[in-house]
Amino acid sequence: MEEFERAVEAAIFASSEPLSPEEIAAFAGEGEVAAALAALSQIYTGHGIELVERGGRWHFQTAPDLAHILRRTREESRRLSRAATETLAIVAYHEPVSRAEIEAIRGVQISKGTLDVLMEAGWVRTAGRREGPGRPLLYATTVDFLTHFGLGSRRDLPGIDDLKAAGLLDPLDEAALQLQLESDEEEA
Amino acid sequence: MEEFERAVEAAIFASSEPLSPEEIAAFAGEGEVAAALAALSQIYTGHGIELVERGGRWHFQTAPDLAHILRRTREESRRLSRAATETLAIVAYHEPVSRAEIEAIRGVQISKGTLDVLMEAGWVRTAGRREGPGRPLLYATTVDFLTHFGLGSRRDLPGIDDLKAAGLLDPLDEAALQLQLESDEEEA
Amino acid sequence: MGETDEFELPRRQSDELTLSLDGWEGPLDLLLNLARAQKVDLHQISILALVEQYLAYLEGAKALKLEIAADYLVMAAWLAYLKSCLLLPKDSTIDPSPEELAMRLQLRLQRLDAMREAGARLMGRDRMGRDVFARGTPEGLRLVRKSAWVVSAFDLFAAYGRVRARTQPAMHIVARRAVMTLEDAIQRVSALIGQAFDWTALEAFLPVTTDPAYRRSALASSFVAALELARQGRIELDQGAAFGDLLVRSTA
Repeated sequence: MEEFERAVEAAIFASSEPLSPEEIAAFAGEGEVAAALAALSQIYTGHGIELVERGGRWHFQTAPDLAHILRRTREESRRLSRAATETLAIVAYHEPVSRAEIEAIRGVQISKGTLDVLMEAGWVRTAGRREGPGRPLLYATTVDFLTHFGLGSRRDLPGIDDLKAAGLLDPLDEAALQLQLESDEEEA
Repeated sequence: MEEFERAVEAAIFASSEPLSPEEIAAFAGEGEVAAALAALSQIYTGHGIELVERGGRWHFQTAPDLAHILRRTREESRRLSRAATETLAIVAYHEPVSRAEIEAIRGVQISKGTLDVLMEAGWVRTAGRREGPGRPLLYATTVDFLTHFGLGSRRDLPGIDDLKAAGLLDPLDEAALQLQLESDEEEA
Repeated sequence: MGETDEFELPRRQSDELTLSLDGWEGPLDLLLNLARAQKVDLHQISILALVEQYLAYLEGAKALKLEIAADYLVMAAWLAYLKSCLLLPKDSTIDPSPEELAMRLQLRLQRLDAMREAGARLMGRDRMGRDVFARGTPEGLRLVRKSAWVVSAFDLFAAYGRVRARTQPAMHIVARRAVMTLEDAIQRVSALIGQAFDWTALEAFLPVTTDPAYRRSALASSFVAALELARQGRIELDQGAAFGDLLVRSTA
């Protein structure tokens, strides 16, 4: 394969958008872009991916006949909210724990959806009720939780000293704290 | 090109993350994944993009020799401090390794902004605890570390065989820690 | 490797080391750089010469009246000890032997040097996102057996650290307030009442003060003290009208 063709191939591959021949030339330097594109199209014929032109711009895509294999329903992964992450951490470190205890430790109320999200994700489960006034429902983590976070057991959670050493126990400055409390409220 | 190879090629190409052979099989169906991967690697040799294995997972990437035409000068990846760079090297070459061992090799305490930065970058993870006095938390590198630095596996770490042969990667035995302990005692 | 500024080069190239301890990450780092300045393979460095260099370096820093951190001094003391052992006639009863200690030091320097080198080599590799690139627009696959919620173990631990930091018990320091205790008031009123055989306003027993808070406290305590002394039959109380002056008189 020619050097120029390699450069064109790499540029189109790495680009986050289809590229026009001018844009390709800007990356690949001196050479016959049109000829290189023709050669590459030829090379990729019969592959599982192909080089295609759409409205004067070029990009690679998977071969249409393989669409069914790839089940291309792009699942949007969502980042766990700060409130949910903190709640999960508290459950892990303090289980079994009631909702009131979680709120006491967080210093902020948790909205109803927070624990639901964690249970739906399969990381938190209910763990009976505590005998005592109000018989509060208790929460604990699941085996899936350990698996997901690569923990052999709950004893593998970093201790307070470890957190401190890793710089994770630094008090937030007031402004950041305030901001955070506000966004928590909005979330709820 | 064989149908199964096309399917493997398309699956890896379409994925937004590197895929393990098991994951590839889940998409591509019946077939010899290992053989198809070998065939594809062969086919892509000399191309502007190549098929590579990093920590057991496969992905396509641009050929390293084309870095100069593709390098994005705008966003230089965040520069790692010297302490973080050394710590990363120690974790990679000695893993799993405790904080005390990292400190013993570097001769200084780990300051904040070192391990947390490496964990935030997704290159270092906690890896359980060592059974023994104090059950220290252990650190190891991630698959993302291998991917980022273009390593097939830890065996590909530069010079690791020589260092091993020279005994420089031996677990820190009592003798090696002696100096540290003595100076600690005097300090106390 | 085109980008030398990607990481700070750990070693100074010049033979003359500038007299500043700021640049060093601890005594081992300084020792390693001094050893490097000997320009020989680390296996062949002269430990004795290295010890001399280190001690001379610290002496120089002292002469400049620089603050020298304790760990540098500890290392200096240890090296001075090692040096004296190496120079003294061999004594087979010393365990570990000075040669053994010197070897351990050398090993530590080699280990650190190896990791420093390894770090530099890692940083110089073809790195994803800088030298090599993944596909720009992957169509994406349907993620099998993968949770839609993205959160890493680091996020989790950091979250817990955050919670703990946020809810660390606050220290409350109660400011000392000037008060007159009931006991003080009883003592004071009973001492002063001995001199007052005529009806006297309670306010007359209060100490002279410019602190209104202390005056209020003294008034309240003295009032309760008066009630207590009246209960004991030691004084009489009289008040002409509601909110009028409260008068006290000794019964004796």
